[in-house]
Formats: sequence, structure tokens, C-alpha cells
Amino acid sequence: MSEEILMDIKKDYVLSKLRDGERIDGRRLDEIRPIEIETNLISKAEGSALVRLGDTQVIVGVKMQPGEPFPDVPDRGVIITNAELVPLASPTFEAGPPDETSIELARVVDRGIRESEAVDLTKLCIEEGEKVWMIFIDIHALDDDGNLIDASALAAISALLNTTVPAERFGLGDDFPLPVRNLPVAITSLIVGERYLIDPTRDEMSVGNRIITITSDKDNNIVAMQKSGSYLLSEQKFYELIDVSVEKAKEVRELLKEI
Amino acid sequence: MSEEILMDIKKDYVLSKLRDGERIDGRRLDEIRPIEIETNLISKAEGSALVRLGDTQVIVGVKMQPGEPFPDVPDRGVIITNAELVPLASPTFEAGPPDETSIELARVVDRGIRESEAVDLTKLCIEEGEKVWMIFIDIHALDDDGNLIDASALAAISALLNTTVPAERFGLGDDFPLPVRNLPVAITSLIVGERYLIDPTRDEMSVGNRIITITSDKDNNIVAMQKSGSYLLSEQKFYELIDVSVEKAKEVRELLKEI
Amino acid sequence: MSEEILMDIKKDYVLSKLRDGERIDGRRLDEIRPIEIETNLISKAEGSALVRLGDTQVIVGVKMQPGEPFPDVPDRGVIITNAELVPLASPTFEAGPPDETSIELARVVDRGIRESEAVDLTKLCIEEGEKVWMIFIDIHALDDDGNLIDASALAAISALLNTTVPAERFGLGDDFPLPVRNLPVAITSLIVGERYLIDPTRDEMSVGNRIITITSDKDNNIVAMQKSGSYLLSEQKFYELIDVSVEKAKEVRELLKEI
Amino acid sequence: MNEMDEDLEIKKEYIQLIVDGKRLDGRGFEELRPIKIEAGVLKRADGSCYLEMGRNKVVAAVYGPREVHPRHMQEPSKAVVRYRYNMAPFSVEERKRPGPDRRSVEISKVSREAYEPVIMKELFPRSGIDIFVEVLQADAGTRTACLNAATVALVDAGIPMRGLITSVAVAKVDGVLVLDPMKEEDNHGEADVPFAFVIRNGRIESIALVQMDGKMTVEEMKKATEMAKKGAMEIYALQREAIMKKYAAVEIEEE
Amino acid sequence: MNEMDEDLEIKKEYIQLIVDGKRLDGRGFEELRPIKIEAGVLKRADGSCYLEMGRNKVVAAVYGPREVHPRHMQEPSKAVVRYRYNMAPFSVEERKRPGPDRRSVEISKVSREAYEPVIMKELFPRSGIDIFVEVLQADAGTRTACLNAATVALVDAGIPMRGLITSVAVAKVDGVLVLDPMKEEDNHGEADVPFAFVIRNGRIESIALVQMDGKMTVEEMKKATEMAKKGAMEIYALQREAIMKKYAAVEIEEE
Amino acid sequence: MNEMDEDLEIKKEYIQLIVDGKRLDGRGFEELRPIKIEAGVLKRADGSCYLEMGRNKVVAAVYGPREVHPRHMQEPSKAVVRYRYNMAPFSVEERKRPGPDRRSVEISKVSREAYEPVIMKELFPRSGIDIFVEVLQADAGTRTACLNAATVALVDAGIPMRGLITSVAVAKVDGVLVLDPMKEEDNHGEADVPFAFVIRNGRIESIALVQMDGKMTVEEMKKATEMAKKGAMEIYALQREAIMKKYAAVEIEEE
Repeated sequence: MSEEILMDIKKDYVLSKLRDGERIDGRRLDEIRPIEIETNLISKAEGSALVRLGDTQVIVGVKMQPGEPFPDVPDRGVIITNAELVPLASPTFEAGPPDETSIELARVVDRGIRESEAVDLTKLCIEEGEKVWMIFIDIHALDDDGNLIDASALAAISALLNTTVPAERFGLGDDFPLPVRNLPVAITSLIVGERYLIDPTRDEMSVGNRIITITSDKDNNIVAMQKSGSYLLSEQKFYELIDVSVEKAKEVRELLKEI
Repeated sequence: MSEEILMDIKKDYVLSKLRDGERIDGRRLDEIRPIEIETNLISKAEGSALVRLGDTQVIVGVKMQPGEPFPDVPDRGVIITNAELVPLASPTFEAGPPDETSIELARVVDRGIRESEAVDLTKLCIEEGEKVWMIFIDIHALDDDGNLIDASALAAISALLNTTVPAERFGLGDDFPLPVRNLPVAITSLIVGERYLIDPTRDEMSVGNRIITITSDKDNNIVAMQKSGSYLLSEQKFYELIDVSVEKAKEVRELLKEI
Repeated sequence: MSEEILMDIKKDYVLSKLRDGERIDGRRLDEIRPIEIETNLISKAEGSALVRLGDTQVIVGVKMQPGEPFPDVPDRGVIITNAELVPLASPTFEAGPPDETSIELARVVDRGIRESEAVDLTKLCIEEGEKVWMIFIDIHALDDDGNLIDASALAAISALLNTTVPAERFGLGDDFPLPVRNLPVAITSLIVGERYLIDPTRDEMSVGNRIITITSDKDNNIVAMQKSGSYLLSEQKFYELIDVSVEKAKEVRELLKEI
Repeated sequence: MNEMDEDLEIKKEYIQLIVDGKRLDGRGFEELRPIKIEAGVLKRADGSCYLEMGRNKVVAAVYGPREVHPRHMQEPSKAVVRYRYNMAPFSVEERKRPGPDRRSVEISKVSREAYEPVIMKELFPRSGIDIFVEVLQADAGTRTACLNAATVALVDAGIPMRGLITSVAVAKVDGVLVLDPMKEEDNHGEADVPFAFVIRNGRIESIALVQMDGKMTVEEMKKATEMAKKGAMEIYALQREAIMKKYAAVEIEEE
Repeated sequence: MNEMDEDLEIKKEYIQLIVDGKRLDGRGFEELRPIKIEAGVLKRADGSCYLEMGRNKVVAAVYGPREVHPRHMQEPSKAVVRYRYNMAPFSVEERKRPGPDRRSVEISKVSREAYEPVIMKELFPRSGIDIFVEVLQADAGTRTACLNAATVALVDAGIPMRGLITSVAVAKVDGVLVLDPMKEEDNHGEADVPFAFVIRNGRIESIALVQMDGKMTVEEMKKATEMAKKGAMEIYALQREAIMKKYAAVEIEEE
Repeated sequence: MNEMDEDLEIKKEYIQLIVDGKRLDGRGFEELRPIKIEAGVLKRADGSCYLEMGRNKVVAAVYGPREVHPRHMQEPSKAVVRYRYNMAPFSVEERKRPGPDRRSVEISKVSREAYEPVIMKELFPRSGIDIFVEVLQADAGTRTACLNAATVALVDAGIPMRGLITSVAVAKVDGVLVLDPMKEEDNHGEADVPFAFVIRNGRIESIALVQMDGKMTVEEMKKATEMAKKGAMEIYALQREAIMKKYAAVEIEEE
């Protein structure tokens, strides 16, 4: 059966269930799939975490090395976030330079970490104007069963929580834990007509790629938002989504506190 | 109506008028379209100019920053000229890395400026062998109604005339005007059988892309030439074109003196 | 006649001759085509050699310049080997960035030189950890009539034998000959059923791209090997090929001693 | 490095942005920067617009409906919309390398996604509608300026739409919300929220684009949305005016 | 420079690698590193495998038989096999720039060529069979670890094969041959010979991949081959076990 | 930076280039460098030529008429001509990064445009004629040397042409015009004008290529053209000779 027909059948199924207020995997509309976080898998990396969000799997590795600061913030470390949607993770991903989807993914995750000031970059200055710590956050998708964004954001902050600054290796004193002081959590919802589904699976995405990601921090501030996909969003729904996303983020944040 | 048929009709029209020694827009064969030069539009740039040559519009911005000199001329500033034929400017331009047309455009403009020694590069040495001023001349096409070359060359020298070296911003003393000491002007002609049309429009180019650009300087020296397009040029016509191009350049140069 | 049909005819011819134990050009199965080595053609290069292996022609140029050493071997020169299969050399080569064939070619040649320690890299340190000599070995195919690998490997070592370190040009003392102390020779065989043909021509390659390259050094050590092509190799044949390749390499090495 | 070649939006040192209850350029909190819009500025494009929004200077061009190349990109039942946001190398303080960087790829994506549900794509099967915007000078809010220009260029090109898109950002600076932030407020502020709204029959119907970075409470976010809606209505009036002016000019010419 | 962006295999300073007749990690000369194999670890792929071989951690996924895009890449009488070896940026000491370098292009080529004669391509005309391997952590021998994982993923995907491929390297360190070298032995050793064998009916039939760099006598090379064969048989047992375990799990689930 | 990766033609410090009325290499003002031409030097190409012009060493190959890939590049009523000028990395003092830079793209374009009106393209609809030239050693005037070699390779390949193309440059050094400048004259001279002429029935018919950079009066430019024409006739004789020699050799072989 062709991929297209299959998608249409899935779409009909998702919509018919939704008419009864149900999801195809039995979850409540605002229920997040089971989450597993495994840290410290990659001993070659300064920090790492594998996140399983249902069947979606993402691994994030953090590498650090000394580098030049940006001229306008000469006393702060630098964060560089990169995402590779390798073809291993989905039949729809193709090898090649990052496309708009992987660029958007990396930038949305990056904004959550950057704007929540999760890492205290002022503690990562080695020599003002000359040398600071560079943090490379590499998002490596393994299995895309929907909502790579939330899984990636969670893996990124988990890996950072688990990161040791490799000062010794570069002759810069003793190693020390990366100073992480905030816990941003991204919550992505799929908009379907008048309803929304939190943490959509890939099968649910068959109804159309109409999502919004709202990232909030430990003080329940919103720190990043991204409407993604070709659709129009009513103001009323926008307000609802903000409220529910901040609430759900609290739940997920509890998991991070256990790392 | 298909683009191709339309081009054929235009071509027939251009040729039939030309049989009577006339151009489709009523100009004389050696008449240049009206020129408007607006400088200093882009305050973020060190120099800038918008040139309107008939309906053709090109904007050139000049940016400067300190950089390394070339090892064999350690005491001179460096000019780097770049052209972007962005798809906004013509239905035939495509996004992507520079193709042979935009590379040729940039290089022909560059040669006129470089070979006329329009900028006194010896005044742009900061520290011999270490640091000199780099001049980035960025040609940005806005509307290609034919003869982008002459419009770009004119916008480039106009922008240079209008450039202030941003020494202060880099802690290198007081700002000073870029030392411009020559005024190269490019004149492009379209070859049609035994005739040539100076400053061809896009409609006129429908008869075939057979042009030659001759750039001359304030002393009426030729400083750059480029035959472009698949055609053979008789020696006689070549000599005529040299003469007329140098003459027409004088007219255009008068406009530059007003900047 | 289409290229494909032509290849089929060639293939049948090669196979039918081979049934009688013969090659289409009359060579013995383990006979290498006549070899000509011309060195010092390119006076702009620090070393150069043109090798003709039958009708296959490859030119290699060696350029040297000071550069940074790798951090883990701060006192050794650096070898960088690159191959360009320019479209001039074969109707099947295309312009563009290196494909897997040219990358493999460069890497197999590189391994022979590197692993035989043909160049004494410890003599190419200028200032430990700061500056060493970089050796660029550029393989430039001119005519691919089969077995570019062996021709390239031979041209590379010939060019190195012929290389003068341009110390004077960089103000680093007197020029001196590149210290070459080993003579790796690559021998490539084509596997056809139960037989193998040493130094296959392009016509012979029509039976399938099933080759193995075995490089050995002056002490008859194996220094590099590469099975290339989609086929399975019996252990017995593997052992035979090792023996015969080391033997044939001795013959070829005699030519190198004359340089 | 490839992944670094972009305009990183860095939080810089603290600068006081509200002095005596006024913004640095003297504007009130809910006041837009001066806006200038001109439709039909390019000959070759099917529709075009030049727009200034404060010190931002942008040009938009629309080509289409036209054939789509390569053919396999065509859609059998609707038009394909493309949106290309590009910055001129000289548009920013430090010269920008030509070509797309990660920031412009993202802006192009969310901007295209704002127009896709508004353009009546189903009227033009197998066709392409291309929106090209060039930033000639940048001063915070370039994506909003470009969206506003693109709307006028689309109308100028005669592309049928379900409504008009109008875009403006709200920032949080020194703890207060301000409309349409300029460069200093964007660089040193606490949050930036660009919006694009669909306006139909003279009123805001929905949100076509929303992004955010910085820190805001939920209440501030809702207040920011209200503030943006008011600003958008003002811009909408100016967009309409520019379109009218163009049509009037055409009518006068045609008489 | 383009031609330099790769993991150069540099001969480093001398380090004693055999101490008191033992290898640095305590292994005997013919002893493999600990191996862990799990089949069916990914949902989206048609077949998959997670494999650890010493400190190497790799994942393999197989997609296919499936349609080939673009169409002109199709072959009318058989499947097209692709193999993509890729290293995660964080898999090595010094962060690796994302994307293929020359080393990974070569490994992908020889690995694909090992599988092509083994996969029954003629059963799937016009189709594609894609093998993707990701190195999550690298510690010498990644190409062999990936080949071993790919075999299990291919079986998991139900791709018919003429035999199973099993891969292991032999190195020469301090003058002796050792099986399955780890990072230190690879970096400071005298030679490295990765092999891949085809195993059918429980015995080694032929060589599917062999490369070599370093210095070895002809006799050593032959001895190395014998050593690799023994190691391969051990790995083969573990591959079979992982496949059996997956099938058993499936059967239990299905009951 | 992308836009810098090219051989910048920089005006260097002043060096006296004419000493006692002679050029540095002892040539007269209107004297060509020694030229060596050999046709048919490559087996795989349909036509080929090796050419030395002073210290320049170049090889040209012609393939075609042959099929054009991809198909949409075909022209229904004539052949497509391609011309690729490429420099070997070792051909210049400072190693050149492999691959096309802006200079070689421009040279390839104007060289192709010189041959397009001369090759009888209309005889080979839907076909491609590919001209590849490789600079093995460069010493000023590589584009003229390559054009001269390409002509011989085209004849060797049996491509029908309306005339032969012959190319030579004229420079202005120390205030005088000199034919066929070498590296020192190109680097330190005041102007450089490469020409290519079409020669038919033994006389120059038209200009196929002309470029110029430097400074010349109108009169000097005309005089330079005359000087180039004389030089071209001499080169033309050598091109003919090389072709004759090849044919003679072929005839002898065939007897």
C-alpha cells in the first residue's frame, strides 16, 4: 500500500477517535507519553543523555573546548546547538546538509536553553576577550515517532545537567560540573480543529503538521515559543495552550530533578 | 503566452525597428537611458548608492573592516567585489551560489575599479604586513531591466565616493573619507548584425546576448574590457566601439562629479 | 553502438580469451604493462612525476609549505594526499567535488606512502608544536586506461624522490632533498572467476570492477591493502595474491631506483 | 564552522532602556516606529513593495502564479508558495556573508507558513507563487517589516488572499512591555515576541506567526498579544493606504 | 581545507602495549573485547540493532526493500544497496564536524561492497535497501562494529542473504598479533587489518572486506587472517544469539 | 571566504621589465615565447593536445559529439558546447585548492563563448561537445595557451568548425607594448589584453575573445590588436603543423 494512502487511513482514524475525545493510543488529550532519561552513556562526551519519549528516541552529546568569545560578550561562554536528522531515524529523513526542519529544531531547543539562562555562561570565561568555553550541544535523532522537539529539548538539558567541564584535559585547572541553574522544558501541541493534542505521535501528525512549542522555565516563565506549520491559530486557543504548556512542563521538570 | 514565444515577438520587433535605425524605446542607438544616483541610503554601510538606469535598479553597499594584507602587497588595502543576482530582481534569477553570470559581473566591475586605481590603496595600510583596510563592495541587483553591468559599475564607484573609513569604530583614529582618485565608467553595447546599441534594455537583449563592456577612466584610458556572449566581433566594429564607449563614458562621468 | 553493448562485447572477448589463459593485449596474466616515468616536469612544483603505465597516464605534483603540526605529533611533517579525477581523463569522470572513487584512490596511495614511512617526517619539523613542513601530494589523472591506482602510487613516490624542500623560499635555510627512505609499490589485480589479472586495462575491467591492491615496501613487508569492488574473495586466492603482489612489486621497484 | 555562520542573537550587557518613562528614541510604550510604504517599485516583479519601519529598509517582490521548476516540485491541486528572506551583506553592522544562514532559513520557513493558509493556493494548481524579501538595512524587527512588505507586494501582484497579514513585535525592556522594538531594545531587552495576524473585514481574525525568546510571565504574554494587535491595526491602515495610492496612480495614468 | 577534514590516522609516539605478556586491558592476544548486541531497538526502521564492542557503541538501521528516489538511480533487475557510515559529533575525543568526511566515505564504500554480493539483490528489482550505521561512541574498530550491527539489522529487517557477515580486525603491536584492537593498540600499534567474512552453514566461506595499513610480513598477514577467522566465529555466535533472542521475544509476545 | 578563494590578480611593486630595449628573457617586443604542440596525446579522449607556450604546460581533451546528461540540458536543434578550464593544484607557486574558483569560472565562460560561434553546433542536435583543458604549469597567458591547445584537440577529434581559433595576449610594460607576456610582465606590467581570433582561409576574420585589464590609451589598444594579429598568425602555423604531423603519423601507421 502506498505511503500516501496509509497516511490518509491513519488520518481518518485519528480524526474519528478524536470526535469522541479520544487518542489512538488511549492517552488523554493532554497526556505526555512515558519518558525515560538515561545519562552518561557516552564517556567520550563531556555530557550526554538518551531520552525515550514513547518510541521516539534522541541522544544528545555535549562537547566542550576552549575557543574565542563573541566580541560583544567577551566574558561569556558560547553555546552552539546543532541537530542532525540522520536517515537512520526515519524513512523520511535524507542524508545531506541540515534542511529547514533540522535547523528549526536546533534553534528552538537552543532558544529554550539560552533564554532560560540555563547555563551560567559568566562562569565559563577563561580569559576575558581571548578564551572562553564553547559548549557544543549535538542533537542526534535515533527514532522519530513524533515530537522530536520535546525529546530533543529534554535530552539537551539532561545532558547539560550531566556535563563536566574538561578543564584538566586542556591544562586549565580542575574539572568542574557545568553550572546549570535553570530547567527549561518544551511542550509541543498538535492543533486539530478546535482541539489540541499534547506530545503528538507520528501517527497523530498525519492530520497535518500544525504545532506550537512553548518552553517554560523553573519559575513558570515562558522562555521560548514557536508556532510551526501552515495554519492559523485563534487567540483564544493560543492563551489556552500557554496555560496548559506551562502546567505540563512542571510535570516533566520533576523528572529532571532526579538526574 | 509562453515566455519563449514572447521573446521571439520582442526580438522581431527590435529587429524591425532597427532596420529603420530606431530603438523600441525611441532612443538613439548611442543614447543611454536616464540615470538617477542616490547615495547614502544605507547608514549601516560605510558607503552606499542606488543607481537607476532606466528601469534597471542596483544597490551597492560598501563595508570596511581591518584584515590581513596579501603577502606580496603588504602595505595596501584589499578590495573584494561580490555580486548577488537575487531572485527578487528578475524572473530568470535563481537562489543559490553565484553562477557564471554573477561572477563575471562582479569581476568586470572589480577590474574597472582596480585597474583605474580608483581607490588609493596605499592610504589604507594600518600596519604593514599585518593589518590593512578591507573594502567589501557588495552589488545587490534589485530590478534587472537590462545592462546590470553598467548600472552596477556606476553604483560601485558612486558608493565608494560616498564611503567613510570607519576608523573610530575599530579604535584606529578618526574616520576619514575613502581616498578615491579616479572615476571609471563602464559602457556596454549590444551587437546586432552590423549595428550596436549602447546601454541595451532587457527587451533589446532578446535579439541575443552579444555584448561588450569597455570601461574607461577620467583620462580616457581604457582600463577594462570584456567581450561577453557567443558571437564573433569584427575588428572594425571593435575599434568603433572603443571610440564610442570612451566618448559616452565622459557623459556619464559628469554625473559622478556631482556626488 | 551504445556504450553498454560495447562493454558487453568487450567483456565476452576478455572472458573468451581468458578461457585459453590469454589476455586481450597478449600479456601474461601476471605481466605489467610497460612503464615510463618522467620526473621534474613541473618546475613550479617542489617535485613532480608523470607515469605512463601502458596508455594510462597520471601526473603527480608535490607542493610544500610550512604549516601547523597535528597536536599529537608536534615534531613531524604532515602529508596530505589528494586525487582529482578530472573529466579530461575519461568519458566517465565528471567535474565536481571528489566522489568515492577519487577519495578511495587518494587514501590508498596515501596509506602506502604513510605506512611504509617513505618520507622521514621527523626531519620535517621546523619548530616543535608550532611549524612543520606540509607535503601536498596532488594526483592528477590525465588518461585512464585502467589501473589508475598503481600508476598514481608510482607517480607519487617518484615525485617524492624528486622533491626538494623549498626552505630558502620561506627563509628557512638552504633547500634540501626530501628525505625519502622507503619505496612502496602498489600492485593491483583484477579477480575474474578463479583467475586474476595483474595490472588490468580498462577493457579488462569490463568484466567487473573486482580488484585488490596490495602495496609492499623495499623489505617486502605489506604496508597497505584494499579490496575494492562488490565481490567475495576466497582465502586461498587472497594468499596467492599477497605472494604474487610482493613479487611483482620488486620488479617495479627496480625502476624507482633509477630515478 | 558551518553551524556558526549566523547572526547569533546574544544577550548583551545591561543598558537602561526606559528613561523618565520614555523609550530611548522618545516613543511611548505602545508607539510604532515611523513607517513608510510604497507599492509597485520594481518593473520585473509581478508585485513589489518598498517599506521602511524605523531604520529597517526592505524590498519585497512577488512572482506568480508561474510555472514551477523542477516539475516534481509541483502540486497537482494547489500552488506551491515559496518565501525567501535574505539580508544584503551591507545591511548589518558587521558585513554578513552572502547566502542563507540558519537564521534566515528559519525566518523564511515560519514566514512562508504564515502566508500558506492565507493565499488561495487552490486557485492555482501546479503553479508557484514566490515571495522574495531583501533586507537592505536591518534594525530589529526585520522579519515583521518583511512580512508587512510582502503583503503589499502580494496585493500588488493581484494574488487572491483570505485576509491581509500584518506583523509587529512586542518586547519586554526594563520590566515593561513595548511595541515594535528597535535594535537597542532587542539587543538589551528581556524578551522579544514577533507576531503576525490575519486581518479580514477590518478586524484581527487569527495568529499566523508567533515566536518568542526571552522571559515573560504568562500574564505578560497575554498583555503583549493585546498590545501587538493594536499595533497591527495601525500598520494595516498604512498597508491599505499604500495599496490605494498605487491603484489611484494607476487609474490616473490610465485616464 | 576540504581535504583535511577527516580523522587522520596518525602514528603516534611509542607506548608499550604488551606488558608481562598481557594487553593493556588484560586481554589475551586472541581475546575479543566484551560484545553486547540487541536486535530491534528502533521502531521506525524495518530492522535495527544496537551493538557495543568494547567501548564502541553503534546503532544500525535497515530500510527496505523500498522505492528508490530519484528514479534514475533504480536498477531494472536488482535492488540498489546503500550503506552510510556516520559518526556522531560527540563520538570522539575532539568534536567531529557533522557530515561525511573522506574517511567515512571510504568506509561506507568498502562496507557497501561487502554486503552487495551477499544480499539477494536480484529478488528486489527497482528497489532500494538502505543500511545506515551511526557511531555513538568510537574506540577503534568502528567499521567492524558497524558491519556486525548491520548484519543483525538486515536479518531483523528480513532481507534475504546468502550468508551472514561478521567483521573483526587484527593488529600488530609490540611485534605480536592481537585480535580486535582497542584505541591504544590502534593508535600506537604497527599495523591494523580489518576483515569481514561471509559465514554460511556455520563456516567461513570467503572474505567480503579486507583493508590494511601498517607493516606486516607476508607470513604475519596469513597468520592474522587465521586469527581473524577464529574471532569472527565467536562474534557470529553472538550475532545469532541476538537474533534468536529477538525472535523468541516476538514469539512470546505473539502468543 | 568563498569570494576570496581565487588567484587575485594583484598589481605588485615596480620592476624594470625592459632593459636595453630587450625583455627580461631576451625576447624582442613582438616575439612569441617558444611554443611546442603535440596532437593526439591521450587515448581515452576523442581528440587531445599537449601544448607548451613558454613555461606554460597545458593539456586539452575533447569528448564528443556525445550524449548530454542530464537530458534537460540537451538542445533540440544543436549541440551543447561546454568548456572547463582547470588548474592543477601544483601548477602555481602557492598550491591552489582543487576545484573551480571565480577566476576559472570566468575563463571557462569566455572561452566557451569563443568556440560556440565557430563550432558547427547545428550538425549535432541533442549532442554535447566537451572541451576540457588542464593547466599543469602556469606562467601567464594560461587562457591563451589553453585556447590554442583546445583548437588542436577539436581538429584531432574531427569536430567541424568554421575556422580555427588562435589566441595570444599583448601587454603594456614600461610604457611599451609586448607580445605574449610572461609571468613577470603580467605581474608588474601596466596592462594585459588577451585576444582570440578566428582564422579562416589563412587570414584573420574576427575576434572571438577579448578581455582587458590595466591602462591603455585608445591608440595603444588598436596597436595592441595589430600586434596580437601578427602573433596569432605565427601560432596558427604551429597549430597546423602539429595537426599535419599527427595526420602524417596516422597515415604512416595505416600504410
